[in-house]
Amino acid sequence: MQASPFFSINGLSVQFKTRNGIVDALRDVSFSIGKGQVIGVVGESGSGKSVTAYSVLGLLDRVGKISGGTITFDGIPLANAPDKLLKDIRGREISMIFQNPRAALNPIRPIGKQIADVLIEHAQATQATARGKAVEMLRTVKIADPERRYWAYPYELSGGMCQRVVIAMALACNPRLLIADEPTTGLDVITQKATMDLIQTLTQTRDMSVMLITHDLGLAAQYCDHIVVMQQGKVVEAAPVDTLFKHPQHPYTQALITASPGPSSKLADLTPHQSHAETPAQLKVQPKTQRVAEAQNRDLLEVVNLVKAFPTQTSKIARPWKQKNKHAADFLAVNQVSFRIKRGESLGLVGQSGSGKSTTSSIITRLLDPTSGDIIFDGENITQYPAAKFTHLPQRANIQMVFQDPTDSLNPRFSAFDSIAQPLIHLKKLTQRQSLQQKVEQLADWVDLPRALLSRFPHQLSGGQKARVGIARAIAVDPLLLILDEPTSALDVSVQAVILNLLHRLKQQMDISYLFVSHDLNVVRLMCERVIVMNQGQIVEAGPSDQVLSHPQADYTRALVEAIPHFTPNPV
Amino acid sequence: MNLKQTIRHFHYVLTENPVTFFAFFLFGVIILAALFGPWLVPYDPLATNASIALQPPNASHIFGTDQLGRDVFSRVVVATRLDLGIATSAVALAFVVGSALGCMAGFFGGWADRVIGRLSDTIMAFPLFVLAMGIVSALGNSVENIVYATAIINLPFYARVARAETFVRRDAGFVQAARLCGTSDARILTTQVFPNILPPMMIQISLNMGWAILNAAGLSFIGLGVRPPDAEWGIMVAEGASYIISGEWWLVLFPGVALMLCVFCFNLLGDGLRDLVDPLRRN
Amino acid sequence: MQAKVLQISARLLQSLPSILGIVVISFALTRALPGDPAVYFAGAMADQASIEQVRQALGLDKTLLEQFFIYAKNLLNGDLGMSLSTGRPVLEELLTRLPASIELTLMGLGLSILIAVPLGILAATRPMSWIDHLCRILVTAGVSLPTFFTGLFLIYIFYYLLGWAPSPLGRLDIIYLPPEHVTGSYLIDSLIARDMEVFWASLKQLILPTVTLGLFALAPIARMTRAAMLNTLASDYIRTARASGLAETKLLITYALRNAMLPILTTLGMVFSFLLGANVLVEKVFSWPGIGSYAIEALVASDYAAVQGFVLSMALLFTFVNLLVDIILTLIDPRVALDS
Amino acid sequence: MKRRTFIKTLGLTAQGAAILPFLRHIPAEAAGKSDTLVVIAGHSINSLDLHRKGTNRPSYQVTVNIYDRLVRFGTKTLADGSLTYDSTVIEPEVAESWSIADDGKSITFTINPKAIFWDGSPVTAQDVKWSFDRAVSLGGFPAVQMKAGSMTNPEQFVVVDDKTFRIDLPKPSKLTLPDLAVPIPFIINAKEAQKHATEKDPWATEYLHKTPAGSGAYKVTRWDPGQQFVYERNENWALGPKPGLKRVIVREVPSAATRRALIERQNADLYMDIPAKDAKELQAKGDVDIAGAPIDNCLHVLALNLSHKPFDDLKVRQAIAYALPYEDIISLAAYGRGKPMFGGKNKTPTDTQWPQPFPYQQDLKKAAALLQEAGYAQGFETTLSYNLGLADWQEPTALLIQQALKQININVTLDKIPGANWRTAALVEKRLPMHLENFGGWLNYPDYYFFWAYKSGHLFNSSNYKNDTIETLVDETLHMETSHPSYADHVKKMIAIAFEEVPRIPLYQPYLDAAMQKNVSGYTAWFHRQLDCRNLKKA
Repeated sequence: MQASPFFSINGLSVQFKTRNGIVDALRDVSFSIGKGQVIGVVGESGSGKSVTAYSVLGLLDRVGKISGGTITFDGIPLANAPDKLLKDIRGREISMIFQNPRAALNPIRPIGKQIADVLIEHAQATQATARGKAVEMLRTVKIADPERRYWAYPYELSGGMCQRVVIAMALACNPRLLIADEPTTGLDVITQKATMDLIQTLTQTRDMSVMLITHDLGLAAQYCDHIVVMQQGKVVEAAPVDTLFKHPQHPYTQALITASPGPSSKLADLTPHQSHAETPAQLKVQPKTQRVAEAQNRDLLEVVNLVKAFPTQTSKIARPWKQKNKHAADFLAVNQVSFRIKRGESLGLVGQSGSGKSTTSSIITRLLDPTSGDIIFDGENITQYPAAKFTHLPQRANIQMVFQDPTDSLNPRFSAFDSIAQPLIHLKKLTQRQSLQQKVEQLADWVDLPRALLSRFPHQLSGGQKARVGIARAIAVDPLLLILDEPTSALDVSVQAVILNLLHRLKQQMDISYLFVSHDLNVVRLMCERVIVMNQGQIVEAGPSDQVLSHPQADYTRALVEAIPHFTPNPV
Repeated sequence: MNLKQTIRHFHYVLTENPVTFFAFFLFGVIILAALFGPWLVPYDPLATNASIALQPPNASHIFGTDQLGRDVFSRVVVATRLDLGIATSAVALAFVVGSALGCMAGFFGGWADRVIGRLSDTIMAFPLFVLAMGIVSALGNSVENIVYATAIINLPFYARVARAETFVRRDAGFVQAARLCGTSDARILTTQVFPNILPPMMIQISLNMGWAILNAAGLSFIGLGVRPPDAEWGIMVAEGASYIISGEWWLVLFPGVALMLCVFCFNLLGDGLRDLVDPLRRN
Repeated sequence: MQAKVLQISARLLQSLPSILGIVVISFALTRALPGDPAVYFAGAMADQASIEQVRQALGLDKTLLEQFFIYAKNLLNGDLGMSLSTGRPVLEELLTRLPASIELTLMGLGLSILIAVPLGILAATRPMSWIDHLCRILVTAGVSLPTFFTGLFLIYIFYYLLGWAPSPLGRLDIIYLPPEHVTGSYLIDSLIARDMEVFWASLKQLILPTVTLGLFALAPIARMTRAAMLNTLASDYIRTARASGLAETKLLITYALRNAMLPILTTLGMVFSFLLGANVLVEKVFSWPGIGSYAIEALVASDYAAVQGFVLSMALLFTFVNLLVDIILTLIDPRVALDS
Repeated sequence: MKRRTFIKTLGLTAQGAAILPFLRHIPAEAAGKSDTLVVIAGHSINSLDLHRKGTNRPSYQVTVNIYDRLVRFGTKTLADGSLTYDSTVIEPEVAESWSIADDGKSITFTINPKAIFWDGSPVTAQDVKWSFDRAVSLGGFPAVQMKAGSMTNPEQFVVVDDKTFRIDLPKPSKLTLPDLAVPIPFIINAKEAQKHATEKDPWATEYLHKTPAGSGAYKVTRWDPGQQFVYERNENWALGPKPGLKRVIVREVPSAATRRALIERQNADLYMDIPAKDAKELQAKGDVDIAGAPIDNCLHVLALNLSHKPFDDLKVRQAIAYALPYEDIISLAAYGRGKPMFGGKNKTPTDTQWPQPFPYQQDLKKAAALLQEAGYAQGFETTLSYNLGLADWQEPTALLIQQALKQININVTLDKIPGANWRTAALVEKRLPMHLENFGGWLNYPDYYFFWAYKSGHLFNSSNYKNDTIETLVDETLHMETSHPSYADHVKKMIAIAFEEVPRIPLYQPYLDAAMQKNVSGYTAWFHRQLDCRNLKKA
């Protein structure tokens, strides 16, 4: 780097005033970006990477304050700069794009106008010329039919298109620095790749500098020249990409790299410092010898021609009086899906959002009734019981589920103990206080949840702890089949690694079958022997995990596999 | 530890927002007057005395006397219990029935939702004050009927809030999880969903308390209120209102201020409660 | 667009059961009113025979069900019946009085919007500051006062003591004539007639009742504006707009307020209907010839047809206002037509 | 020039159904002009036709001012200079003269040729007959009032010729002639009205409801229901001195406080029926004149219902009569605007004066003793009902009574009844145990009062009182001339029974008060308690 870099942050500290006192969000953060350089800022949630970005443009919340350090852009000091100055810098010199592109656009203003607003604000266009320039920008970000789309509202566009509109807004005034804050979170991998490629092309042709903020090491590795790793408000390591991945210096960086599942990593590799061989001393799982012996090769679950149709909005509005016979207009969320799970087997169910995988899992869990098709579980066709009735059957205990969002799936008014005890009380009729206590504590031990945390309420627990409570609750009644609905998608990679290992261990110890629903092919490969890939309600490919991932047969699967950003971590 | 946290949280909300602090203080005073009012006042609030009628505030009658020589201060203080009683029971009734109906509508949807929704739409479409007037004059002029009328016109608000809050939680993860635990719908509704919709309902309650008091006062103004000689702020204001022009301002001012402070207090409490129970602001 | 038309017609259909419910309830309620209208209308000193005569003339000797069907049939023919106490068709009575109530309510609503929306925005841009607290205290104080109290107090100060306000005698001072009837609103009609003097005179009459009513509506509007603005100001698209360097006014008005308008408008619809019902007391204090004061008298006189007519017209108005709000919402928010 | 709207030519197109077709415009600068009077009143009129069903009391004044009757009462000046009607003098109005047959069973009227309807046609005997037929045929209150004058059947009304009209009576009665001077037997332009009569509505009630057709000194030129109506002088009226005011505007102002503010700020000239408190205070202030006098033949009473125990017990009634706080009621409820009706010196009346003070006053010892004699030493519980529409005096009265009765262990619950239900509960069903009542007879005879208020089953006998002596006495006395030798004796007997039995305990005789600006003169107090504009003047 040159002596005076184009953009630099020096000793930046940011404090937040909260009801528990003053909290340091950033402590002595320094790094710089050269002209045309792409810098990745990587870290897990709470590491301060977004706060850094917001500080640059003075977008911190009212309660946040820059308490020290400098931010210099092309010689101009930005830290605590007056609003008037920042207003001119924003959008014109430094632009920013955000995660969740749909929410980042004004929902009730045509997208073209939103771009035009920026152009007019920065005197890049007049009222008369703004429209033409905005259309031009839309064309630049590869939005088809830009003249017509100028008048489109965000809700009429897909998430990927929305992000492209946000990019168009950000680049409209040809800024010199682009800050991209998790620009592809919430988008599926295929769209993610397209979006990132677009950002890369556009910034390269304009010789722009980019600050890419992400939690995804793979993404950073693929698109950045230089990476800054942050942890708890501090920069722990900064290095060029190659150096960083080949020779990570800081233990945190090393842990982060190992915890990210790659195309060839093994489950045990993710958490190298944890010993996997031994189980905790107090963990004594009763071997389910009978169950195992009985039918090792019998199918535990057989799904036959499952169909789920939802009435669409238009069919409802157009013919409110015709409630029957409207299948033609219905949307088929699950369309003729059939598969089997053997006892003790893990099956991965992969697909993008909207592929029907969540609906399928809900139907198998018997939270939802299928439109047609059969589910044969442990030799019995359980579709004969309506979902409402199934709740009260003894079979209920045999199929349990771990939910995607650990926060949403815990009752905010129940302590961890209450949540775990719930199935024991209702399904196992375990009402005696002492044995309940014993059993819950045992479960907490199994999932490595410290007993002291049992009295806490969800908002007092971390994400990983909440996930453990959710798992403990699901395994409390010794289910035969556990459905894992994206169990780690809301967690940071390091926590994900631990939870995946926990799930793996439990499966072996308790002899449970898993239906592992996920959008992340790498995770599925680690956890499952076999995988099925769903798209638009149908199964497009099925087979052993390694084979499907390394030699995908269907076009869709191939696109999916190719879009995964990856790096090759160096085994430590 | 939990208690400690709650207290700290409470303390934080109170010190962060002086207005809420004021409201809580006022609330304490009102409750005190409601509980011990009859023992605190210097005169019998019902005793008439022709020789001292319509005296302006003075040393022995700090709020003056009314047209029958009754002590206005004593009447204002004693009225607290009746006013609060009417508002509390009306709001409690509306809350219990309204939230039960709303929860059912939101949770079960379909037929129950349609019927309950239409019912509350129908009540809402009435001009509410006139509906209250109609109910009181149809059922007869008594405290219980004022309570019923006030409860009925408040009912749809609770039903709506309860329905909306239940609806968004109907498919929440923890509800699904409870289903997986073999919990029946009725139990889920009462033990899982209902406690979670309480905070927004609390706010509604506190805002409605003020409204219920005003409503009773309005009924009194057109002669459909509490029976004399019971002291009640609304009646006192309504009666005193006609004395403004003739210069006997103390008849209307003191009960009016008491009424206003009380409604004011409940409204502010509503805002304060929102801060207190809002889980988003807890972290 | 077609979806929107369908949406609106579906809304219209939805309100039908409510209206039917209102017809039934108002009928039942009026019959439950105590007091025998036959006795009331036979007049002082009437004897039993003449009371019976009146009862027959009023059709009150028929069974309730018969009475209901007669009522329903007449309704379908647009006949709201005769007001017993004024001896005029209820429909005619309502049509002459409704504009007075609507004009007053709209003025009150307008006033409170003018005050409450800026207050709400101000409070939302500076949450938890002293300005926020002050706004909160002000608007809460407004809603905490009984309207009849505020009304009389204003009369006392501005008419009786200071003599600034004109005499509180309804819509127009005696010395002026109402303008030619076009819309029913004296303000608009006098402008149409280019009679500025009558315009100012009716405006003066409106001031005190408008303030009384407006004070009452401040709180819900300001509260909702503050909440909605806080919500939108915290949203991602405001952050995006701010990051794009948009000017603060543009941000507040075009981006934040326009989005916050959705919940505010819904509240306005509610507040309008609420005011229309709440101004019965204001009308009484200011001798305002609106439907509110009409309703009170009709109710006290057990004047069935008039009470039913009043309730029905209010319900229709309520439905209409909500429909209007919905239509405006679909115009502002392109998404509304697809949701719900 | 100020662009205030002056009267334009008459007969412009009517605007909307609410306005009468005669005149489109309200007079300009009305309040300031000396020929225009602004009156404020608390109640709304609801019809311009008194015979119509449902016409309320405030509407009577329209009939008084715009129609003529055969005869009218005279007026007299009281000691304090105020004017009042004179129940002893009957003056000609439409009838220029009349003669009573020797047997007293018919009265023949000669119609004044100067009596001319608004449309210019002369008043004829046919018009009078049609109007009287209408009054007895439409039922309701008009028929009842006509009956008090022994007029029940159209056959009693005979057209002798165009200008001569005769009433036949079943028996002579002193009440017939005065009953022709009350508002009810007003004379309608029959030819005009009959044009609008239909088969279903032979008496043209729909037409006359909104469109009067008479000969009176004033016409109603504008009526905005619930807001105001306007009288305009009939320049051709010749049946009395020409009225001093060209125009009278009556504004209806429901709020009493607003009414008081208006009269005090001189935005109104005259305020009818002002509450006692305001009357007292305004009189003390002296900025406006208060005209007020006790209303003839009217009493505010506490009625005890004999069909409810223990009010059937004479001693209980007397105990209550001794327990009432009469003086407090006069000072706190009537604000001195009431003539005391307690503390009479004699146990039996010495003259026929009515009303006269009853021989009771507050004496709690005596009351307690009487109650003990009746076996109610421990007291009892009862309900005191009052009319919400008259709350301004009834509520304080009720509260004072409640407090006083508590001292002799009678626990009273107060019950306010909305005006609309009052008649049904109190007078028709007669089911209220203890209540406040305010009957006043239009015709100023004690026997007339007793007829309505003490005779069994009669409307205002809300006490369900029945006394055989009273029954016979009233029947014998009602139609008897006051000059009859036994008249005084009969009346004294009646009053003595009322003194002793007290089913109705008089509280005071109320005043009818009106407030007016200093420049208004000629206000006359009438038995019907309505404003008669004909005598009014404004300087």
